[in-house]
Amino acid sequence: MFSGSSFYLPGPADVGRAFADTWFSGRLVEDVLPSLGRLLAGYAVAGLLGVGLGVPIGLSSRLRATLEPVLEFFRAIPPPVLVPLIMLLAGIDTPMKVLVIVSGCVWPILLNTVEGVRALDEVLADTCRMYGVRGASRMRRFVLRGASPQIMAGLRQALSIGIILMVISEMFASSSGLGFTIVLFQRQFQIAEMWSGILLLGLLGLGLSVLFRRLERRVLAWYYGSGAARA
Amino acid sequence: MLEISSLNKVYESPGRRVEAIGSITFDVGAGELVCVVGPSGCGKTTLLRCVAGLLPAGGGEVRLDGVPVTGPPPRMAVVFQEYGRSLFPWMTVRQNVELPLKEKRVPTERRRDLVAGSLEAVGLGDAADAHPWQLSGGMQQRVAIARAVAYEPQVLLMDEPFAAVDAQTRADLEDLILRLWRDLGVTTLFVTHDIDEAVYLGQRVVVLSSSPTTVIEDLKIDLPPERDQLTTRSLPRFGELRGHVYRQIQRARGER
Amino acid sequence: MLEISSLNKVYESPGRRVEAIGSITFDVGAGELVCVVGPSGCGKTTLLRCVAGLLPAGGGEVRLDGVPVTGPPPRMAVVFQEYGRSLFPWMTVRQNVELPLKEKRVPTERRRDLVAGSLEAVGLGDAADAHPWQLSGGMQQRVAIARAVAYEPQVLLMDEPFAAVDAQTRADLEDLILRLWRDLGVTTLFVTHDIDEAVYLGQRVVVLSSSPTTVIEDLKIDLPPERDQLTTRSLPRFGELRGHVYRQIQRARGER
Amino acid sequence: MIGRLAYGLAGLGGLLALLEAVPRLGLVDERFLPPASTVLGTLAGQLVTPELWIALGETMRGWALGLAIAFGAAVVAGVVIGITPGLRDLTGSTVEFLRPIPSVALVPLATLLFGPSLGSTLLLVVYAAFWQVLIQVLYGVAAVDAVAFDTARSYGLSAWSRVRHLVWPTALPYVMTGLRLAAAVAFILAVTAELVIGSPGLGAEIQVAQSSGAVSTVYALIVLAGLVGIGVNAAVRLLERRVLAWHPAVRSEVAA
Amino acid sequence: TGKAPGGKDRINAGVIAIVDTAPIHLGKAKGFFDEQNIDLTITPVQGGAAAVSGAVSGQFQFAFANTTSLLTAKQQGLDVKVVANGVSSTGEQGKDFSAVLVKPDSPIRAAKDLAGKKISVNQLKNIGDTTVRASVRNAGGDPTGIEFVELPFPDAPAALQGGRVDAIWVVEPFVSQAMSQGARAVSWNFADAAPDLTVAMYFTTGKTDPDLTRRFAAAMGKSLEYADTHSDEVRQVLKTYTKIAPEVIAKINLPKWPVAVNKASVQTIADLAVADGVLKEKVDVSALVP
Ligand SMILES: Nc1ncnc2c1ncn2[C@@H]1O[C@H](COP(=O)(O)OP(=O)(O)OP(=O)(O)O)[C@@H](O)[C@H]1O
Ligand SMILES: Nc1ncnc2c1ncn2[C@@H]1O[C@H](COP(=O)(O)OP(=O)(O)OP(=O)(O)O)[C@@H](O)[C@H]1O
Ligand SMILES: [Mg+2]
Ligand SMILES: [Mg+2]
Repeated sequence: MFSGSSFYLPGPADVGRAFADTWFSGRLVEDVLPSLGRLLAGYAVAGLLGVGLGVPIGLSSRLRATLEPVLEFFRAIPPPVLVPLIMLLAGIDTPMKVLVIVSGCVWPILLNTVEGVRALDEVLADTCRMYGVRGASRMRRFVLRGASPQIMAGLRQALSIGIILMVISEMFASSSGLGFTIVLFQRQFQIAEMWSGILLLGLLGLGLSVLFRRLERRVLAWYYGSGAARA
Repeated sequence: MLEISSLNKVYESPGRRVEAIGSITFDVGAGELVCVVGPSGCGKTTLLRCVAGLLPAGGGEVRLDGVPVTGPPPRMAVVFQEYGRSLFPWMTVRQNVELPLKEKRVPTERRRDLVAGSLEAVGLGDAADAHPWQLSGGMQQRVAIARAVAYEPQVLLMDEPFAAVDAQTRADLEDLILRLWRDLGVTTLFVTHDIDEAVYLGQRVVVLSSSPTTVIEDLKIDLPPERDQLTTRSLPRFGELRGHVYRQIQRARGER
Repeated sequence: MLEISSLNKVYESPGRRVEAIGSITFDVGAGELVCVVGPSGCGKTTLLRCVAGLLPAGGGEVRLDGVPVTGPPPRMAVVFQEYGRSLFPWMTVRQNVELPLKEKRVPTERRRDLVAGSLEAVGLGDAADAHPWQLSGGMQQRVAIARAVAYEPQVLLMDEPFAAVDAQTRADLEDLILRLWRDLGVTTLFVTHDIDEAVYLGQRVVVLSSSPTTVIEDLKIDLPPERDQLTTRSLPRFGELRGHVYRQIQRARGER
Repeated sequence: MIGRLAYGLAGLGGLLALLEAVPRLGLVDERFLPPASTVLGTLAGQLVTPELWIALGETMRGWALGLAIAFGAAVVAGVVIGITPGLRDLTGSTVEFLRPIPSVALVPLATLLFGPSLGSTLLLVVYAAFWQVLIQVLYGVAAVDAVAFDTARSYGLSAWSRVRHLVWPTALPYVMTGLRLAAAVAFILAVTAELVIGSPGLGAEIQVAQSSGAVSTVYALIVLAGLVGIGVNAAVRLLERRVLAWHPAVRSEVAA
Repeated sequence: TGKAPGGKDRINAGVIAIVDTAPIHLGKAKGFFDEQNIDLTITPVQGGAAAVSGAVSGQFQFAFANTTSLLTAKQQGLDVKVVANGVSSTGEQGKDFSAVLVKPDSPIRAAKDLAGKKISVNQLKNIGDTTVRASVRNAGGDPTGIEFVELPFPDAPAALQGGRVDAIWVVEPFVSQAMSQGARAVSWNFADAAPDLTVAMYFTTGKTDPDLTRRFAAAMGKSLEYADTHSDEVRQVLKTYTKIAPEVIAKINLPKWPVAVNKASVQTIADLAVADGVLKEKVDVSALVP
């Protein structure tokens, strides 16, 4: 019979075979695409929310003092125990799953945005004040651009957290999805298939991060070129 | 136009207290060009930041057209001593110069002319599409000057704006500022280290002591209004004024 | 000691190609003080960064004591044009000056003396415990100079090190550098915009053209070796040399 | 400081009022989301039982250990990867591949290796928290100013000194954010590990309460988790004010 | 494993902290394991999969998992072997510990009406959906159109209340809790699926010493028998390892804890599971349950 560890840690060949059998048979469309859709939706919402909240919080020390404990409170709650509450408010379908993803992704974006905005260059801030650059234009041309290196760090973090949360969200009220399928494999002791799913998650993360890197190189071209950063 | 009365400023941080400005009083009439000189660290930048409404005064007040300055007044332009940090690294040179004009809702056509004209005037016509960090120090400083010039301000504050450029460029820029001042009647407060420059440019030169800073002399420059690099600088009166200011600064430094 | 031969440097970025240095050849003997002047943007900073081994040359080479420079050589100190960015904001002035000495394993006692002495020499004895961002522009620049002086380098590279200080302080610092150079025999390459300064300080003045940059003149300054702000500057020969360099720079700019 | 505290309490008060009002107004069923007062009552009841404190202690032990290991490892790895030329690109894809693997998916591996013990918790906590810090460190190391870096190079600072005096202080603001992110993630994973694997602790308590249908107890424990989060954040913030006193963001805060 | 002071065998059992596992807690408290020279540690686990992986990897010598989980594990080639009964259905309509509930005003009146509806179960492809399908089939409905969704038991009542699902499958204490709040039972699926259905069992792996297994089985048997006949003490012990409110504990329907595994019911579940596609092929039940 199988010994425990070889059963739970199948060889690469087994995983490879399972990978081909499992994911190239329609599952890619049925399970992976909807998951990916929810992931991107949640990520987008988290990005908007994180930056949208982070900028005012970063700009106003009073707002920061008021909201920080509340935000820290929610941040410390594990998403798996937050899910029931989200289900109460958002039901059990797609909105709930997207919200779960948002609830995890938003933090690195929010925190990094707040810190990025706090650290904006003072001379540039003065320049804006002098030349009457304010309101939306100040946001777009100064605040967001100036904080963008740190915002990008947050978005980068959030990408992989989003994938993790995608899996967690599908552990509730699901009957399909990549995360659900992995959990189901685990429960059904189809271990090679489970690892193949994890492999797919990793590849997914890798693919998304390559895309992200491209985007970042464009958005932060000035930053890496300017000598404000050395990389 | 611009009245500075008993202005005082103290920087306080744990373990360090600097009275940057003791008490400064002088004023600048509408359309006047006043130069400020004083030893390094005497509070010139601090003064300028107070006048610009960027720094709250500790005591005394600054009035512009009779109204106390509490924040940056409209139609005022500043060239910061830290020119490098005052340019937006994510914008090209052109975008940097254009930004304030966009904010002022200058029509596109006119904006383009202003930007091109001011960049040309500072000798950067062909660097418009570069980013600031692709430029040399002196070029960056000239971008900051071009931005202020294109803005067509009513009040212009400049903090050692020519520190990073060579002698010849400096002379050209001096004449640019003189032209701007004369043609548009811009009220100008000009901080410099170069005594020759102060005497050459200013209608008046305000000499500051080292900190705690006060005004030790408010000198009227009684040179003919039309100035010219060669003739003005070779006037005997120029030499006298220059020598006078030099001795005053010596005194200012000696007193500390 | 320092040989720069056919040095060339091109900055390339998408949509922009700048030949900052066309071809520069000159050398600096051991213990010599050479000043470099040239129009703004002509590539002086670039040259200095190549000599310091901070920037790979595009073509040609830089040799120090016969060894090609590929990285920063030991016992070399640099004062950067962007003095503000070259100070570490998380350290006090004293710590900034002390850091390279610690690195050199200078004994504590001696280190303390060097730091105190050099800060005193640049007139910042009482600002030792401030952080750089609590200082005025000129004071920051003097911290950077103090750091280089305390380091007791064999080779000293300075990029417009006195741009942000007033005339009197500038004169004092010039004499400080002369003293250092004479007492310790420091080989010095000094970039400046101020022609008077170049002639006053240098044993030779190298005049650069505007880019693509070449050496248009390598002028020996045949003034008496003992220099003094008052007497040297009033020598007729000083005026002649000054005028000569001025005309060369005019030519350099005109050529672009 | 007192002011900040008052604002913070006001914020929490607002949250409490909201959580009280939502069930009371019937927006959600009280049976599934009890009003804040009920939950706090239950929490008070739980707080007097020793079991809760033992559970909390277990969780905090796994948290603190895991966080310390992850933080230390990630900082070292991040700095090494960040400053070694080429290593960042070399490791990039591996990092990106491993990062999105959910810790939860490692449960079988964890139970296999360690069973329901501290080891399992640690594995999950360390795995999850490591990436958070690593990414922040990588971005932080990349933020080193080029001029400052050149300064360090030209003064011959050794690799270790560069890390200690330049790279680390520059990255510190990023690292602090990383620490705050990781502290929360480590706590979440400590609780989740207990939830899933059943090692004793707060998570196990929540799990039992959930499967017992004790809604109010579940929320009481969640509130406790949130309060721990507030405490941890406050501690990190305090640390930040000490180690980042020089940073513009903290500077302005202290002044305000 | 190892020897505790006094020469006892020290063992670790992975057991879910729910009503079903009261006997092992009660038996431990009563000293039935000490009698067999066993020093028992009970480790709470989250579910069947965790119990099985813990046992296979050697963390647990014995563990508790439901019938379908064990059948699945066996089919995947895992070396699991049942050593004692775990928990069984009471077989009585209206008095079992598992039910399908609907809202009071729901048009669903009986099991048959569940056809084509959206029903929550705690885990898909497990004992819940299998038995609910059986219940619907037995009542004359067509189970093929039922849409099952995963919802943990604790979250199911709220989802039912909020109209997110048409019906929920839950076990005690959620059955009593939801019913006291007005929910209505339409199917007692464990009772419907097979007579005296064996819902879950204690198991071990081939690595465990046969003598130890025998002693554990003996202690477990005694515990089951005691629990089955002393419901008051069961309700007492529930207060020690769960957080179920005392008033709920007083009301819940307790399951049955017969000593013997009902192999026929296990075979029934195995066959149903194959028919539903939960299992890939027929399983030889006697290999699992000796
Ligand atoms: N942010 C600050 N915090 C504390 N002290 C400061 C700050 N800014 C300036 N100071 C101090 O105030 C004094 C005046 O500084 P200021 O920058 O106004 O001088 P300055 O006249 O512009 O000098 P320079 O010609 O060198 O630029 C200096 O002693 C400086 O140390
Ligand atoms: N990082 C860079 N990327 C692209 N171009 C650059 C870069 N740095 C400098 N240049 C270009 O190289 C040329 C020479 O620059 P450099 O800084 O060496 O001039 P400089 O002589 O020091 O001028 P200044 O006296 O104004 O400081 C300039 O045209 C500048 O635009
Ligand atoms: Mg200044
Ligand atoms: Mg330069």
